[in-house]
Amino acid sequence: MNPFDAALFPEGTKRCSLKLFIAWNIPWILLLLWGLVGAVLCLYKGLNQTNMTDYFAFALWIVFDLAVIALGAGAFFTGFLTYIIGKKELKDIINAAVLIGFICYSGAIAMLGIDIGQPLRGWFIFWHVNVHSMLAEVSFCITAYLGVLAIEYLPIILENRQIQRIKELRLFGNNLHEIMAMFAATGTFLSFFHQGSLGGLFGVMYARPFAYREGFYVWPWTFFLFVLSAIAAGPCFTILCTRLAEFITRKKLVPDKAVQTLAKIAAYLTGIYVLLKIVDTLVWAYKLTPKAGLTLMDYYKEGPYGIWLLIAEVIIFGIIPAIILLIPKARQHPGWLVVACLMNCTGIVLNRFVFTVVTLAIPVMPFGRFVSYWPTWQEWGIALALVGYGFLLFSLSYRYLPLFPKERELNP
Amino acid sequence: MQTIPEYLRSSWKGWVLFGVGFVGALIVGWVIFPTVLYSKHPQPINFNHALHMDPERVSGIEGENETERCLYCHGFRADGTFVGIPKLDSCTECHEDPSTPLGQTPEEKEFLEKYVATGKEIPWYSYYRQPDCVYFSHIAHVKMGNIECKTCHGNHGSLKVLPAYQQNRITGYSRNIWGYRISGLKKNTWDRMKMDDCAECHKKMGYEHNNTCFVCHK
Amino acid sequence: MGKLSEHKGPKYGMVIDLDKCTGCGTCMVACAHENNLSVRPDESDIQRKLTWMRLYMVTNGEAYPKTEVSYFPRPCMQCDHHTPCVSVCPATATDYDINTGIVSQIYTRCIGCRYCMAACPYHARVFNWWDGYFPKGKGLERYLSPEVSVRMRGVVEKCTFCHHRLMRAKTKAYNEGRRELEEDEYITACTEACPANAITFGDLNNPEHKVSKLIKSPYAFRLLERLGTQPKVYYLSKKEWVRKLGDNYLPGEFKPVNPPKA
Amino acid sequence: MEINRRDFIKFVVGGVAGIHVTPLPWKLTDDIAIWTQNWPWVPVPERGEFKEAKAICTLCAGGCGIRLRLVEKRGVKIEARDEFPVNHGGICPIGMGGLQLMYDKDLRFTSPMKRGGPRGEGIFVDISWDEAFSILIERLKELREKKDPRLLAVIDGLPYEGTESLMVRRFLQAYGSNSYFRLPDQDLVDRTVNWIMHGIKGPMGFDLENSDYILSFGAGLLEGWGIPGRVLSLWGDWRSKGEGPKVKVVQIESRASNTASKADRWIAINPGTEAALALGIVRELLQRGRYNVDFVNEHTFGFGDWVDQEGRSHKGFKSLVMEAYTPEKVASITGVDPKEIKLIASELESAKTPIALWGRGKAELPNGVYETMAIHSINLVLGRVQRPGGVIISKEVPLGDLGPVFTDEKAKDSLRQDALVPAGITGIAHVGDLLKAILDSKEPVVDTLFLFQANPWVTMPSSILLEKALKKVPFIVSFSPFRDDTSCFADLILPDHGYLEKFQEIVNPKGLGYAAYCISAPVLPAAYQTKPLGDTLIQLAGKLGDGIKESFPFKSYEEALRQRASVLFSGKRGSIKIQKEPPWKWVETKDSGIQGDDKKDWEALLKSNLWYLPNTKESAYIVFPTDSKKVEFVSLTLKRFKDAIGAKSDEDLMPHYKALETEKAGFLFLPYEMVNWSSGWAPSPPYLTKTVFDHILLKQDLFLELNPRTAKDLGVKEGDLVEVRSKLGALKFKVHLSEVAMPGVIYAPLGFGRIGYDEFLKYKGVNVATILTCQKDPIAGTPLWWGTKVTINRI
Repeated sequence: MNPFDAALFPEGTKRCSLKLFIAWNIPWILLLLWGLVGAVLCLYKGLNQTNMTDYFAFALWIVFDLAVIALGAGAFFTGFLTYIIGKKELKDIINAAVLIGFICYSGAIAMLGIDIGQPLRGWFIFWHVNVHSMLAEVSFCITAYLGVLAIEYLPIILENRQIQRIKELRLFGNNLHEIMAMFAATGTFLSFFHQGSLGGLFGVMYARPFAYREGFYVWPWTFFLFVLSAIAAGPCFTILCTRLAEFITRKKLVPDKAVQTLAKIAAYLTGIYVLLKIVDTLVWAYKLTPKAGLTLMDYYKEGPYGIWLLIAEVIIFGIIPAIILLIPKARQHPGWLVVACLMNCTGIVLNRFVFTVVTLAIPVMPFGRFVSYWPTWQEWGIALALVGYGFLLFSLSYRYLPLFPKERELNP
Repeated sequence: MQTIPEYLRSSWKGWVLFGVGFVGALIVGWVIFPTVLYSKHPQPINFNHALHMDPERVSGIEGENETERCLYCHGFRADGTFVGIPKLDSCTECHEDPSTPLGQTPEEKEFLEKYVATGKEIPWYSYYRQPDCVYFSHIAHVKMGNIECKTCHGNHGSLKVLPAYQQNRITGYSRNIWGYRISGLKKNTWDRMKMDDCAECHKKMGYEHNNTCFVCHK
Repeated sequence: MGKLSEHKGPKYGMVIDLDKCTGCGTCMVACAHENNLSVRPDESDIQRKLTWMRLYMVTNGEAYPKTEVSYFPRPCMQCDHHTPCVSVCPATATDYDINTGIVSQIYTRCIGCRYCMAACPYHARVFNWWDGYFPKGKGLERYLSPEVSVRMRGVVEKCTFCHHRLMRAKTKAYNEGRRELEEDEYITACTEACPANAITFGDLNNPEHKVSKLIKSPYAFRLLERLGTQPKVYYLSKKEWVRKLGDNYLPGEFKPVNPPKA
Repeated sequence: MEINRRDFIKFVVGGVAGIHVTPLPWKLTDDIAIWTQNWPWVPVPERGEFKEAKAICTLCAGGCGIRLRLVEKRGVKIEARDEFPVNHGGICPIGMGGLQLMYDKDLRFTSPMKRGGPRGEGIFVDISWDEAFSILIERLKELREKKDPRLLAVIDGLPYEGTESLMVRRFLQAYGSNSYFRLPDQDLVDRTVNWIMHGIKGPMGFDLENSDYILSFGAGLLEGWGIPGRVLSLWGDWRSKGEGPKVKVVQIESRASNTASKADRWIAINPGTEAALALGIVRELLQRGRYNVDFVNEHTFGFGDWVDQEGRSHKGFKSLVMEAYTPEKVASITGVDPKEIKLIASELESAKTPIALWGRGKAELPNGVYETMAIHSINLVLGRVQRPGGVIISKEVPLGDLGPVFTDEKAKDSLRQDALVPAGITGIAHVGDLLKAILDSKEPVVDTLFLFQANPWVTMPSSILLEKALKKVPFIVSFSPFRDDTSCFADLILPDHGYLEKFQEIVNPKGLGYAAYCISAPVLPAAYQTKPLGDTLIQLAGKLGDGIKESFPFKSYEEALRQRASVLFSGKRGSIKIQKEPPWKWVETKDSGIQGDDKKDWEALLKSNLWYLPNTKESAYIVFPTDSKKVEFVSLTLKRFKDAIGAKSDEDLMPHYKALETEKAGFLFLPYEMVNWSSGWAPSPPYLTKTVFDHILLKQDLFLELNPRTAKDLGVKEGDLVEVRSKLGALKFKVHLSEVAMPGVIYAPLGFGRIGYDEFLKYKGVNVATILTCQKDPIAGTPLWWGTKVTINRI
């Protein structure tokens, strides 16, 4: 017999029982609650609830922000490919991509809201903006882009079977579909810039030799590397998510063609990225670093952060996944594809971690000394709440919305 | 085939209700909100600026022009700092002299009994008190810049009766900072005392370099 | 802004003689008092210690009995060129004051994103992790100076070269009908407090001022000069090992003033 | 007409649309942001008129001149006074933070109090002044009538020559007690040496302003020695490039302290062997014949061998030194290379105005008398006494006394008897003697104990005994303005005003090179229900009646001060006006500023806050009031007391080095002091916690400083928790490895581990003084504390 909420399911799809569904979501709800408690404490008592310090002004949260925003890049990039380039096969995965993007961005912004010391003044960034600040650029773009994502996500919601009953909303939804290309374009533009300025964020800190990079016009090279790495890893993350969904639902949800198209593009982009990253690293190590009176190894002489970080980031989680993806045989093999995507994403996360935490951890003054940092449970809670939120929203959307247009024909 | 969607040709009733909501909101926002936002406090006693500023009726408060007469009580200390609302003793300075009649009106009586007699300072409410983060140098504007008091304080000097002090319940600011028009719009230079008003004037007078933060913030 | 860039004003700077500095910490106390710094029951943690002037202890690394100790008092460097912190602040809460060369910090504008702290290699900026520590009835608020506003939690603060003292001096000058200030009319609290007179303060644009003369010394140097931040705080020391600690050097890069005779 | 869901939605949509064209949402957003800028719980400093007041700082016996910046009546900042000769613009971190000590309620006794909890917990309940007085009067009357007045004992930490201290002693005498105890400090040792070598009962001074070569035997010039404000600012002058004659500083110390590092040269020496090195240097000078022959011949006794009345010939200082302090021997004792000794000798020769200094650290824990004599003998052989840049031995301030003390019959009777705790030959007993007596004797030696600015808990070695002893004292009264550690054991508190709230006075600031008297009137209104100590004593005397009342005929403390000052004025010597010519210029002051009108002069004095009498060439050589009328290398004064001090040989009458007997096993444990941390009676202002490095104090852990080589032998690493045990007790530390420490010796700072005061100081680290073992100086009776051996165990 049908679950009690069957009336809400997308046309002709099967879903598990409501009980099971709720049971599945309990852990995510718990994560959310944990985060909620942390958030309330931080907002009420202030950031002394965290273990951030004057030395670690940016910490766990910023790493998470950067990571999810990078991984969320799948949304705009897939949008771009679908609507602008016109890769029709991607229509079958675009909904999922958009949803993932929406989750990542809304989560990131929520977290930023807690991260700043004076949330109620947050809007000063917009009202009293300093146009030279990369962070201002980031804030503008991600807020605007979140709006875009919301608009892109809305029609999917409106496609819910019950909502479709309401004529106005149905027609409204359809009209939105008509103009989606325009939003895709806007989204692409916005994303390009904030992905970049996230990199710029660190590249411009010219008094922090570890992060500082020269650049093109106002944009340091990290600007472009971040864009590139994001559009390389974004699709991989989208693939991972859909694969995970398929694994959990024990259904085929996305046609291989769509996945392979993404994988192929990701492959080339990752390849290019890794190449440029290597070039960048060499310039940095042999030009910028000596100029600051340092040697590459000076960066890695203190604390737990050794040269292995660089090796792990560039070689293990850079070159290797690039190669795997570039070999057609390999990326067509479901197992290898997942491994490669996983490594690719890990590489990006590692990259964002290095730029955020290691940059700050390395003392610049000759008599400065390394200090260590470990997040409090409040920080962990707020960060992990993002994961819980993601799973929850994805599960709900999958259950009640036609997230995967091809689901029906793939599972007759 | 597509016709104009039905929800666009909606019934008159819908539009009326829409209008009701719209107008209701306007009333709330423009009329009710401002009255709720500010609390009113009458000054402890009345002070007649008009009287004291009138050389015909009050001798002793010298000054060529209005500004100079203002400065007679609201003047500068030796270190150049601004006195603000004068202390009790600067009132008694003149009023101890029997030839300056005081004590006829009930208010003057109260003043004598409640404050002069006990030596207790009058707990005035300051209409023009800027928040603690603001540094304002009166001497730089009045003495060096030759700006008249009324440029910022309007006709305060010609008031017979001190108006009730209105305080923003959220920020604790005097209403004079935001100005009495809730819209924040202003006609005269003294209608508003927000940062932008200072900056605007600096710019107009060719002191744009004085719009760097530290000139007015501490 | 065209007009502004032409605006010629003083550029206030500081010279600290490290050979005179005894590491006594009076400058830190004077600074804290002058600028209404909050002090918490435990401030032993250097990472959250609220101080604008920070004293760094350094040693020459030699084994006993060749050991030598010295100190680096470190206010805000008031970087001059494309100030690292100013350019990154998203909300314009900190700016470079063209009238004085002082880098301002406006607590009521700051949103507490801490980007400026990440950008500053000197750790000159500190964050208010807590609201100021002024428990009811304890009396700690009774010595607060009205010349500096007290900070709320969640905002960044830093040394301002006691900018309010400049305003104090100007106000006095105005009262005497002057616009120009004498050299000693405006000095920072640490300068005034230093019992050994190790700190000199003045206008670097004015060749008559002591600071402009002192920075010409071959023993003068700045912290992390080669990063290009152009600090307006200079240090003096005749000790090579102390000067060498002022910046990062690759082997052989550091040039002693009087090279050891072979 | 019925309204369905859809219509309602339209209504809401209209409302939402409408509200956005009103100021409401926008103004609210703005106002909420503004609210965060003016949070009601963030204090807004009161505005008002800025004023300035001049005063002196008496947080130590320095008497630095300070300027207080006020907003109306509120003190907001302390600055040093450049024109004030004592500190010429210098000030120490403690003085700089003084205002916090005035206003921090939990640091102060805010009203009279009585104990409200177990002894030592520092729990007190407020009472009225009347109640406080009546409790005390009742007790004192009963003690005087029914028991022995001598059972009233006083521990006096007030500056020795100050009016308050005089009043305390006068009160005790009039009451009929001779149980007067002081806290041992360098000043007492200096006075002893001044007495037994120069025959002068008074403090010694050092004319550093004129010295061009400073040979410091462990004096912590940058750790708070003497008047910190003065010494620190002098240090700046000495280091000024170019201007004036170059002053050279040589520091002799076992640890690379700030002074050692910042000095021109640091000589590492085995701790406690300074006397040997000093005499080694003397020998070198004698050998070269490069000493002040005229001075030694004309003005000293016992330099060469001598013959006493009985005709027995005795060994003199010279032969003692020549035999016993050969470079090799000295080197083996001190660990200092003979070459160094020669170098110092030649530097001393070439210097115009050299001086040898003593008094380890802040000189709160004193040197031995023989040790001080030995170091001073360098000054003597160079004739550096009463000379520009040398040691000043006579700094008499011609203040009047407080008039006769009326000892009634009761008092006379009890004063005829010996003191319950006998004093040494100096006639001054120390708190250590008292504690020992309390712990050892079966008979009660004290019934009621008064504490005046005394905090032996931190200023006295072996203070672990303090707790036990104080708990045996039936009744303790503290007159301290601060909740200091020792006052935590008190039963009754009669709180003094804070220093800026009362008349302050320093007679002869610590180690100043000329006679001076600093005094200032109150500059702050009393913040709490306290009373100036002087007035408290006057009222107490008044209520006790009898001779005690008659001994205090003053209406107020101020009157007592004026009475003393009037004599100063009538003397017409010195100056109550700060002259252009600084006091250390060795010229007579032209215009004393004294008009001969007590009232006017008093006001003038309170305006300048200073009376001073410059040294002059005339005062350079004086006849010394010793038995020999000369400076005595062989102290005939000591000879008179030779049984009392157990002197057996001639050596015991002369400067000489004697090693402390210590256990063979274990590490030598030495405390060090910091200029930015109070290790005395006054608390460290909260702001000072910002200046303490995290390798000294981290959270509640104090760090033990030891050399990496020592650590290797011990097998401990940076940050390890260790237990340090002396025969008195054990303390826990964290380990900090540093090349600053001498191998084989371990160091820790004094002044931590407070049990009094408030959360800024309480229970931070441990109190090193508690476990320092000490022996008694045979002459002054002061503790010899630098021989503490300890064992270290990791935990």
